[in-house]
Amino acid sequence: MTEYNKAQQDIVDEFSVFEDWLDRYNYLIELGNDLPGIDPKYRSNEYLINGCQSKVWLHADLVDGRLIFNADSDAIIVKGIVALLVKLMNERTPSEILENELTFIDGIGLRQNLSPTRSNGLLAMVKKMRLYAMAYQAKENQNKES
Amino acid sequence: MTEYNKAQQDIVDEFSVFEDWLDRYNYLIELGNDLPGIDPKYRSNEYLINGCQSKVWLHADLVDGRLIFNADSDAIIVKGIVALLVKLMNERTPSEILENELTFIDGIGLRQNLSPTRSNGLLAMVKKMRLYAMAYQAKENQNKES
Amino acid sequence: MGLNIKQIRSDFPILSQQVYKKPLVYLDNGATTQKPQVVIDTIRELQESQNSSIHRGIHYLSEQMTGRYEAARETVRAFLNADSANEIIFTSGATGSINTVAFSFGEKYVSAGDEILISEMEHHSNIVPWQMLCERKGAQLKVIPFNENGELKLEILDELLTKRTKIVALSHASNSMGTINPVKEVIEKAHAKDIAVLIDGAQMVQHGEVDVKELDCDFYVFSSHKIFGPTGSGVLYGKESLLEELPPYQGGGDMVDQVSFERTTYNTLPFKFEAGTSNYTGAIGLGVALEYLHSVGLEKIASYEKELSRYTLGKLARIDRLKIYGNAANRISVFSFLLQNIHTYDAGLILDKMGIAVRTGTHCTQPVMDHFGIDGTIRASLVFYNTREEIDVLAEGIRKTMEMLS
Amino acid sequence: MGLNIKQIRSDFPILSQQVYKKPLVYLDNGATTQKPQVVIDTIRELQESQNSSIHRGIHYLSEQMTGRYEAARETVRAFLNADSANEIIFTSGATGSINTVAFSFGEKYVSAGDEILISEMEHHSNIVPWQMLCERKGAQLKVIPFNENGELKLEILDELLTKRTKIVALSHASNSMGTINPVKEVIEKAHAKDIAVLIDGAQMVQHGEVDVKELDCDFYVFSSHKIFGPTGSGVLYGKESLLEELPPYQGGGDMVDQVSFERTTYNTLPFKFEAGTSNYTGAIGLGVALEYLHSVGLEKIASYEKELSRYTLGKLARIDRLKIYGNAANRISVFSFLLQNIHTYDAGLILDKMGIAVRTGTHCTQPVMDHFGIDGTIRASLVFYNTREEIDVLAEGIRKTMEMLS
Ligand SMILES: Cc1ncc(COP(=O)(O)O)c(C=O)c1O
Ligand SMILES: Cc1ncc(COP(=O)(O)O)c(C=O)c1O
Repeated sequence: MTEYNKAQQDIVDEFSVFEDWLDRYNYLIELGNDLPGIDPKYRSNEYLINGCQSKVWLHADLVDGRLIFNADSDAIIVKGIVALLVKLMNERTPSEILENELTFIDGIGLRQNLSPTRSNGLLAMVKKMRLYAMAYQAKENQNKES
Repeated sequence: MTEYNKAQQDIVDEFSVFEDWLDRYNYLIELGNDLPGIDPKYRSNEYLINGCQSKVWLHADLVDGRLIFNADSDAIIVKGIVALLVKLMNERTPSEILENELTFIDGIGLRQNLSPTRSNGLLAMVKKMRLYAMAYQAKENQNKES
Repeated sequence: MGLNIKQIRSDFPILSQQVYKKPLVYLDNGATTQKPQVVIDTIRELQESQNSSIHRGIHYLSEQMTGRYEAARETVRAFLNADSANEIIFTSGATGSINTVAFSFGEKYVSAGDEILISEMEHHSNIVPWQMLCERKGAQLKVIPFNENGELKLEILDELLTKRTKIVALSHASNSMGTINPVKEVIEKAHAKDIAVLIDGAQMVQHGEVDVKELDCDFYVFSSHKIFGPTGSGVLYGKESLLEELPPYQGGGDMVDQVSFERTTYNTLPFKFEAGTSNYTGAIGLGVALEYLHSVGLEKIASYEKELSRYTLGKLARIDRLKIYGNAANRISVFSFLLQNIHTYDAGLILDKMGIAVRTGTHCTQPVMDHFGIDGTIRASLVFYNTREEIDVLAEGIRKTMEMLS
Repeated sequence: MGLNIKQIRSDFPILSQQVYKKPLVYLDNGATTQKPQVVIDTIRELQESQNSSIHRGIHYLSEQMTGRYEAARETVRAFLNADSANEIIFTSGATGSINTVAFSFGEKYVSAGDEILISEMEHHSNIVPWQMLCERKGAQLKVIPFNENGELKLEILDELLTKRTKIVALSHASNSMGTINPVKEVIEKAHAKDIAVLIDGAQMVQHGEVDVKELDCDFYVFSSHKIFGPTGSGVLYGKESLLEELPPYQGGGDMVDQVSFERTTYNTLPFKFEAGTSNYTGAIGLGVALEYLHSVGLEKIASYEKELSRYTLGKLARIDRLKIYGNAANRISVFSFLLQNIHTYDAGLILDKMGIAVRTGTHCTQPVMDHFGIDGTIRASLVFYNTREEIDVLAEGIRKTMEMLS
């Protein structure tokens, strides 16, 4: 098991203690509250992923070959899920993100929240995170070549 | 019971001997074959009642205060029903036709054939027969007044 | 209260359903209503023993199905108190009905510079077809605004009804604020200036009696699925003389008389507007739903819902930091609200997990949200099978939600 | 023959029905097909325990229903072998699908003087929408004729595809003559001149495999009720790049992104073309019908029907004074015929009383009747649940009918 997948398993394990849906949500709300909001300069239309029912903002930098994500949402439960995604993917190399599949969302029963019809911006955010990884990887490869 | 309704009852009684649908149709086919075709001069678009699935032609004269119907159809079973209608209404006064309800069609189980969606021209023909009666009645009343 | 609610609830099998092991509290009737067993059984029975295409067939099944389809049309006619069954067109839904009128009426009567008048509280289905028409014809869309209670500002109606106004399209009741609009007054004023009126009854017919003759509207539309009938079916009522004059909307089987490549003539009403194989199962199911409603009693339903609305408003008013959007004096049992500093999406997710089905978002009335400067609301929409007990569950659920989220 | 017909027939409850105390022989499948129990049960189950409006709801029922609706879309995508689910639009039926394209494609690409090419054997649903478009835009309708066997005269196709031709709309199979058209060849020729092609598959999809990618058609349409699914539902397949460019057809809920009175933007595919509350029960039922077909096996169905067609043609050929209209080499199991000197309506009435459901009349293809100079035909249209025994009953019924009527 890759370290990445180990991290996913940890999240699933953490969640498994909650039998009740409302407890899981309470935990997500906590995570959401703990996630520092996005730097105000990124809380703008440029970084907005419009989900119709809730909004998500996302920005990523590459520092020393690792991605640093900065993300936020206007809905707190969505922000909790955002926090989980950031927790998993932050400070990873682009190839780690691209080579591993995202499984923990399924594992903690939140898959519906990533369905294309949910309009909460999460699915688009996950796609965007991978796009950032791809873009930075391409850039790195280019730099190596030149 | 009016004489008109007695005549309707007779038709119903005549039919009641046939237990099988095909026998009833055989009888209608006979009636259709026996009905002389319409005078060719009336077998024209002017007297046509277009029923989409079958055609009916109808013309009526008033002779000595009684209606003389001349009718035809290109489908033989329809022509059989036409024959029954003519048999019932022929040589009646306009008021006889207008004051009595048409019940025998129901009585012999042919009501479907007079449904508005049947497109066989029969319903329109019945309406037209009554219209002829109304028109001639109006004419007679006018003549009386003047 | 005149209704035997226990009996009624047992007529709707889904209402005894559990979600997440909690009893389902279904308060999303504005989106779609549940079906009584008699409707479900009819649809099954039609398919198991009678299914056949209608109108052109002369065989037994087709005959039977045609009879039932046309009987459903007669049921709808009586339900709306229309003059003639020729005035009842079966469509795919309220949206289909409005698009039919926007196209056919538009083709015949609307040209560049003309005006179409709608209201600020219309559902997107009663906005976008008119916008598309305006764009095609170079006409202009005008809007009757509403006040802070969600009531139309009728004092400026006379001003808005100009010489160029061709048609007014107005909801009988608002799906996001619950307002019942004074449509009769609008129709009178429009008719005084020879302007046609379409009433969108999608949120009204399920709550009480509607009489198109008394209203004197030119068109009236509603959806089957919002009045306890099957999906994919709806009604367009139109005055016969007006429908006669309009060109057809869709072309296809059944709506024609004679077809040749040179010249095609159209069928008589109502068939002229029913192109292709009609959703006959849907229409017959709708007829059964309307009969069911009659058996319960439309007046009884209206008065029960009035009482339930009063109770709901009382309950909601007692919740701190809850704000209701839409406070019209005359209303249906549809309630939009916001919880202070709480995102509607969060509230919807949590209420859902308590078994409470409400809708969150714009409810396809974005201009209403823009009016209030909000992104959306939480909406609880009730019909006659809902109960005070369910409102208690909702109120308690809202309290818990607020606790969790603050 | 590879199919367990007894098992299959028991899957369709209506087939064991009696009419006039005679076993039902249902040979009117061209008009509409019967539904397998699994489709009927799914619709009942959806309404009894899961009914909820789709897409915008976040509560449990809505979530579940949305999932099933989108899964049905995926099933249709796979059935047609389309590239993406974005290319699958749920409509009200084949007629609704064709009207959508005639309007949207017409608005975008057709102007005065342009030409639309159809064929002489089209169903009214694939004639009238194009006539209405031509009238609106001042375009011209051109027609590919057919020969005495009911096969397209493709030798003049090149001539008919001119610089002004914008779209070809052609049936995959004829509903009145049974001809399977060489659509691939037509598509290739049209594409060579940059002309779009719509294929009306209403009579093809229920008889064998269809692959829109292999055909390379731009649009493909069919009706749910003709392929063992519920009424009021249908499919429009369109190439994604083309659908992207077309303006929407109907306006309403779900097909918009942002709505304001000044400016409305539209939703992405496929939703842009699904205005209002979709017939989700219909679409899900259609998905189940397609899965049922797959479980039977489309290839098996095609070869069984081929064999049954051969048998039927043999039987009919042995009846004196019976003339078949439509003798294409490549055909579906649909047979139109006339009995010498016998009116189709009479024949239909009598066959009906023997329990045999056939259709009589023009079958919504008046130009085909005009071609042959006849008023209509008797049509027996078979699918895979029909049997040789039923054909024997038909042949015997025809003999009796002729006896009675001569
Ligand atoms: C070839 C063909 N095209 C189109 C249609 C129209 O289908 P629907 O009436 O289901 O819209 C039919 C069915 O009658 C047909 O046979
Ligand atoms: C007021 C109003 N009008 C029109 C509609 C559209 O109805 P449908 O989506 O059933 O076509 C709705 C339902 O969403 C509505 O609430």
